[in-house]
Amino acid sequence: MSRIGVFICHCGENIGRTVDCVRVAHNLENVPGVVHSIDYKYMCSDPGQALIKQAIRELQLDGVVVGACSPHMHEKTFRKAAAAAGLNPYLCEMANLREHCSWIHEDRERATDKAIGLARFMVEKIKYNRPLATIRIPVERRALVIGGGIAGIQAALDIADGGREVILVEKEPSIGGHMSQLSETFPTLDCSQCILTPRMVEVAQHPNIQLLAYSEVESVEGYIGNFQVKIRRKARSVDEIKCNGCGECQKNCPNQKIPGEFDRGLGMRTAIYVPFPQAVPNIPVIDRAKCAFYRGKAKGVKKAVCGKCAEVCGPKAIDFDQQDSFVTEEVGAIVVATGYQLYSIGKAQESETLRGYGEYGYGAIPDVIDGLQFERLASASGPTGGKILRPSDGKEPKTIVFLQCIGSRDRAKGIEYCSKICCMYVAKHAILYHHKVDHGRAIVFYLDIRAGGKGYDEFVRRAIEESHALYLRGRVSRLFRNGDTICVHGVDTLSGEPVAIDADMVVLATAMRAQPDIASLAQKLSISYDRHGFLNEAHPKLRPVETNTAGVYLAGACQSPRDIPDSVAMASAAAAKVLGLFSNELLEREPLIARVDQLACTGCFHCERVCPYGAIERKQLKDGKGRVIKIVAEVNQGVCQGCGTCQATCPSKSVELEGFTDEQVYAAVNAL
Amino acid sequence: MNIRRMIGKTDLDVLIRDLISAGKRVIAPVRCGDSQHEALEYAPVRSPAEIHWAGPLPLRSLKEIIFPPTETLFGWKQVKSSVEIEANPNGFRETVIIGARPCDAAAFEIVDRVMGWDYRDDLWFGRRQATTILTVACPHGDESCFCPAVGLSPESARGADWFLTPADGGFEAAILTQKGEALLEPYKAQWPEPNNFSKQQLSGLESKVRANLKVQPESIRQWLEKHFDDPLWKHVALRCHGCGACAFVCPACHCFDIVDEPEGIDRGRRRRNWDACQPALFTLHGSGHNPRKDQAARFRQRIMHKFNYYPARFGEVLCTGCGRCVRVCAAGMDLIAILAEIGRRSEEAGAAS
Amino acid sequence: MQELRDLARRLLRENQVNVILGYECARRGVRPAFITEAADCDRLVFDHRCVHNLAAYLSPRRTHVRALGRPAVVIKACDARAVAGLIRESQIEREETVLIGVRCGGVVLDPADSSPLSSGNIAPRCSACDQREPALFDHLVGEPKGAPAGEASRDARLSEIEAMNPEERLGLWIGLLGRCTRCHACRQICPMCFCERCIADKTQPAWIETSPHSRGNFAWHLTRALHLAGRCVDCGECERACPARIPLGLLSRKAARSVASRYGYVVTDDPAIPTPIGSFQFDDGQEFIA
Amino acid sequence: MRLGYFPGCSLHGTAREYEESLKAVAAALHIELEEIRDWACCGATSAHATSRTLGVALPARTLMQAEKQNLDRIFAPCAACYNRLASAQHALAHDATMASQIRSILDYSPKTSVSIINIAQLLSAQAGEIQKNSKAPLNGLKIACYYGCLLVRPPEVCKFDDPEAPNSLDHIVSATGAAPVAWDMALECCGGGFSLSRTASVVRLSRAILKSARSAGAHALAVACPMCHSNLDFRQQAINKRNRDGEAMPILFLSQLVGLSLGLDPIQLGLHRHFVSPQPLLDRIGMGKLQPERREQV
Amino acid sequence: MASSFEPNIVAFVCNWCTYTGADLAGTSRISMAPNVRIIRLPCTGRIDTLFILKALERGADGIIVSGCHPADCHYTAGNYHARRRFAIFRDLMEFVGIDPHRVTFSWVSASEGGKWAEVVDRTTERVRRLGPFRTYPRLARGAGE
Repeated sequence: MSRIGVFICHCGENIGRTVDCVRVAHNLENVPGVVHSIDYKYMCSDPGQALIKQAIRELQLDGVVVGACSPHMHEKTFRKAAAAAGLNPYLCEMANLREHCSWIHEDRERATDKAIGLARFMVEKIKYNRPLATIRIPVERRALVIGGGIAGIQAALDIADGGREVILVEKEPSIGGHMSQLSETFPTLDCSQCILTPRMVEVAQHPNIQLLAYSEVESVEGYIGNFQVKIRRKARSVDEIKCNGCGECQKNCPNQKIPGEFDRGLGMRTAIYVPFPQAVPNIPVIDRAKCAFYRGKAKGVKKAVCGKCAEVCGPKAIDFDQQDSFVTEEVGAIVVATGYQLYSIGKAQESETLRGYGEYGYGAIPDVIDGLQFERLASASGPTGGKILRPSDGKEPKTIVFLQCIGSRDRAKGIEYCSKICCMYVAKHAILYHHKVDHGRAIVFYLDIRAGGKGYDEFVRRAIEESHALYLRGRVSRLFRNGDTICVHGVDTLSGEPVAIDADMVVLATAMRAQPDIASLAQKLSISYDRHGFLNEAHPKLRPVETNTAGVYLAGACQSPRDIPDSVAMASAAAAKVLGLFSNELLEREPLIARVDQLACTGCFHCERVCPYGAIERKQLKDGKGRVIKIVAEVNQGVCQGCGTCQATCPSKSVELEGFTDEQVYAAVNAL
Repeated sequence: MNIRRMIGKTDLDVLIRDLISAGKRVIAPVRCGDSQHEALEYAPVRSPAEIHWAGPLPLRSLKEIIFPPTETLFGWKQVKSSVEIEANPNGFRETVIIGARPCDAAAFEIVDRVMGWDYRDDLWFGRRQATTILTVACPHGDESCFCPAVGLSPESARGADWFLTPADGGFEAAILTQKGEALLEPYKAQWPEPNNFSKQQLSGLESKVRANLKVQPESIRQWLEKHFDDPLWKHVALRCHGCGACAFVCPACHCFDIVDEPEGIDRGRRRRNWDACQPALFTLHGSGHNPRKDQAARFRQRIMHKFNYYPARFGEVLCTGCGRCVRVCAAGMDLIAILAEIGRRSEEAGAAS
Repeated sequence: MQELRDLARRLLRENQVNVILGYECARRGVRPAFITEAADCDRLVFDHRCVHNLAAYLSPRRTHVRALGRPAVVIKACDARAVAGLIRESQIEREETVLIGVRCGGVVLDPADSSPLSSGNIAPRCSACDQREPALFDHLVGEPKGAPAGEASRDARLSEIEAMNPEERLGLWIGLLGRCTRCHACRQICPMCFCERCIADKTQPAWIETSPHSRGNFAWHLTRALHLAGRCVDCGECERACPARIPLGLLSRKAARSVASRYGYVVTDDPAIPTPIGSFQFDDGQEFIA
Repeated sequence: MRLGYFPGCSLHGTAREYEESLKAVAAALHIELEEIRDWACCGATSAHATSRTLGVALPARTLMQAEKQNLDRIFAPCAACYNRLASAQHALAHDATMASQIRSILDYSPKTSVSIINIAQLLSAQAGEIQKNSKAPLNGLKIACYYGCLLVRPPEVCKFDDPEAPNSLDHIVSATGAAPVAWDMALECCGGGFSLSRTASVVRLSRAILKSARSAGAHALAVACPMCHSNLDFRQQAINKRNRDGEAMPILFLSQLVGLSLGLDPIQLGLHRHFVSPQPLLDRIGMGKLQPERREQV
Repeated sequence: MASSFEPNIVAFVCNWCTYTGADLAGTSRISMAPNVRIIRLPCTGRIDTLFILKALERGADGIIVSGCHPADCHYTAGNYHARRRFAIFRDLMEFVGIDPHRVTFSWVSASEGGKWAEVVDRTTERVRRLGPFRTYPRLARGAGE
């Protein structure tokens, strides 16, 4: 027989006005199991709470029902009070007599009857409440950051500065990401390299950061606070310890004419190379597909075809036999900052929903380039040393036409979303062009100008008013070669006139797209992604940097198109989340999670199918002699979030959600 | 008592109409609805026309007339910390069963023994008392019948108040009990006595169904007594799905379960429901331990109960050979085959000793 | 037939399996057989009386069958769907069970009925069945069979009931389910009802009243139908086993119709296809939600 | 290979040489062309411009005929015909209301499984054969492949090539041994249906195309559409009257080029029927003289 | 009669959207019928069809099941699973003659206090018109006796 105390709150007049609290208290008095039932003006007030504590102590209550406001308002308050009096907080429940009763009804009689009913629900429910203990999971207070772009760098530094170890994994030979390729940045036009390089160096030197460049995440096991991550360290063919980054190998590499990725094919690199001078780590890697030594071996030539780099290498760091190796790291949290790729303009598209832009002859017409190539041309460290010159003949373009929304906001081309950054970088290009080529004519075809952001719209105005960029609202249908110029056929929808412009160069403002291999990474982390391949946040408004896998966070353009400030802000936010998680050795969680009755469980694993968090694990049930009797479901306490979908789905109800068990709901329904 | 009457078809109809209009519950074999095969069931009738005298054995036995699948024992209501009991008015309605098959009628007498043994089950006897049974000579037997093997026959009048034998255009009725006589009273005068008192000669049915199973219950019992642990059980129980169908259609099975069924927080009813020994749940302890751990043990219990324990205590087998368990089993469990096998083994054993 | 027996004999002799779950002739028609000796393989039969769905015997719940060791089971196309279900829901390991597929031209409803197959005695499910052989098997035996005779629309009754008004329907089902005595034959024989402890047997709390009155019976049969939605293999065993002759198939087929029309899902013998309950589409229909 | 053949109006009239060359090439490549019985106008000209329903119903009827002839593939050499047939089929497959409308009109429901192919699809599939059997490879010829507006568009209907940067014709031309030139106007409008109503426009548009082809160094234009052909071939007179851009540019049907490479007789290929004589072209690859033409040359 | 009849309705709602939406209705003082009593659960994913049956057995005349709109689920997918469960259960209920108009399914977000009031009032009205659902709890009566 339970000993339940009922405490009905008038909430001043709020409840008392329409609900006869005295009658409610009296009625509940006669309910079997109730040993104490009173009403009071303000239960949440100190004297109110004192009444509850006192009753718990003096009457040895084993359950407390507070009829007051919404539990969202005061559940914590009253549970704390109960705990203070030595009652397990989960033996205290609230009946919502205010928001769900007094505030929405006028008829005093019926409101009171309903209030009695609501309180009754809770009295019956609480008879089946179990004392629950907060769940504590040990946390491995080290973080993994995937991706060494600006977002990854920022997150890594913030966490490291917070005093926690970070493992930063970058798949390219150097960190830096797309930002390292940019010339200047909008809206301030400060030089990208100048602000990025110091951060990169900081990463390399930070005692709390372990940088694993030219590496990729192979597999992820475990759950929040306790991930085991296997990382593949791709073979550089160069010993990272021995190499001193002198660069002799590159000078002497016979193969000097390889279109460089970093310069988007506008500049050349060698077979053994460092992607760019400021690379971190400053250690070269051998491109085995291009290197004479490996090609020779592939052809089956016995003696080494080439070994120049090895010959000239002082510290003998070249290691032609190096193989991929693996390391496994224990981490408590993971920040995903894998960034983006650019829309590939050509006809070849990895997905058949994407159409490409054959009509712009990218690849066929040499002076049709994309935005990032323009960045390289404009960059002081770029192939032209910062001069804007045509790839075809190295002449200075007098007229450049910029086309916005290439690969974005166009259903016909397979992408609806807005890439967010293009309006701004085109404005930047126009301004840079104006700076570098006087009397240069910049013409921009746009659909809309999206310049939301601090100083952004001003920046666009500046492109138009100070740099005299001509903005035409409309699309371009086709580019034609016209001698050594490009004839741009488009339409100015504001004047309604078709326009044909002879341009020396055309720059396509290509959109941000999700990384091509995102699906496999998402599966490793069991996080979801939208149909464009951008990773999904846990909640679009309230949990923008979390994912639906606890302990995995997002930063930067892997979640959606983002510019640098947004990415950095998000990275810091993710870092804050990680540091918050790391603030305790033990991770505390509400014990309102699912529990499997393994005797009754048949192991059909419907629960596994419906669990949004992958919290269901398979466990072998063994008999005394260690023989497997059956395989049953088990709930991972660290992962379960307590939605209870498993229980409603379980045909035999062999899994229970603490706090909302079948017995509790049944009892409440019984009280109808 | 040896009262006999010739009852014409129309006379019988009159009797039935009178009973119905007198507010009595009249149960008889009728066509069973929503079944794609020609099947009968015992059910209340509103007019004599509904009654099927011929045709196969009704799907379920007469048991449920006296012993319903579920019945309320009492209701309860909790007030503060005490409980109020409201007795359930188990009014025993006057009932007349017309066209009962011998194997069903006989079952009542057999079960009477256990129902009135150490504790007298008032619900059972209350209904028994209020029920008059008009048995009819069995019109139809098949390969699953074996009443002769358990000491009955298609013409057995056991448990009957009247026994009806078809005779030209109607029935020759033998009135066998006071209850029967009371029922006859209003018509005693106008219905003629049969002219020849000669015992009706047996129809071919007796010999036909006798061929289905030739065993002596006693020899079965003797074997069972010595073979609680016998590989036979594991072997025969393999195909058993462990449902309660055989027990629920059996006229003699009488196990029940008592449950308290809440109808709200503070009130509910205590009911007794049919139960059966084949489902594992029957003997499952709260601890999770089950003394009859597999189907072999459960099936053995069924046979032992019917053909060993019951005769040991009450002197006769708990089976009337109606064969329903054989017909109804979707897994092809065949009591006849099993009893035959046991009989054979018993013979051998006997010969051996 | 010989093909089947020889195969069974080989499987036992080569110790590939310990027991053959098949069919044999008995005093009263055909019944399930459990053959552990190569010598007994000649008892095996397969003909139009083999209505039983032997997949039921594979479920771990059948401890006494499991005790016999590694099984080979004779399955018709319809039975194969059940086997797939058991694999899909982790009840058996595909590798641990040898599947002997048999070509089937339809079976009779009553295994004791030895008269030739006709639209009169055919099992209702067969008249609508267009699968002559399973796709899921290790061995496939038997002569190719023709499609069985049978009435065109098997679900006429279903549509008929759908057409009634709520009161009529409620009346109808009160009448039908009122006959249920909770022998649970429907559950026990069902290959997909393999729960260790059925919700109907759970007493704390007792969601489903154990008493065989219409209220308890509604809760039981509705819940069972829901649990079988997208899982029921439509082998008709529940209906065949019901001693009260309640047309239980109507409920499970209604559920099947529901998942088919809503989610385009039809139960197949491909274990890889997930069940409709436990999966979802973002744009699943929700016309009934305000 | 057996193909349903839908000539359409022009191949029996203004574009006889197209049909002649096609038949010759088909024979050489062992392709059996079976003309659809009682075919109707494809609706390209006025029908679909005036009534969408009619524009679908006409080709739908032809599809029906083809099915009754149980042809599973229909070859429509004329780009316009191809486009109408394909569009109609697309409408039947994706526009339920239209489909039912058509059903009631024809009281027959054409199944949308019949595949409709144009000359680009047909010949690029045969490219291998063409190369193998080419007796007189057209080495040294520079050809501008002109796709026009109807061959590869709209993309949802003509799925076989990139709607903005197609290359199927270039592929075929390479197979003949000739060299396709890179140029920009392969998809631009030639004036199409305005050939008679707005000659001036046609002249302007066609001229741009010819200029572009010339500047790309092409010796001739390969076309796959009778309408384009008549515009570009017949209108060159007018064009060159107004402004002397340079040598007249022979306009050849793709089938004629292929035919030449297969070593077929130019006359058999109808090369003598053009307004702009392809003679210079033939000289370039060392082929015999065409018969003296009735019409005076440009 | 029907007008004087006050239906007894129970609502099973999710904690994050509908319960909070009902709170909002309260703080906004939106008046509504007092016939509905809420039982709070974490997610529609937790709401079992057994709750509905038991409520009917206990004499509920009407039932409301409500949770987060698609894509709003606090647990990302609970409501999608619930949607399928209830779709099929509703079909079955209807099939055995339990008038589906007695059960309202709705999506009510935390910001839709007004919508919650509508759902409550509309359901109350509808069930009032249908009259009391005594049939169901009484299905147990008379069995055997």
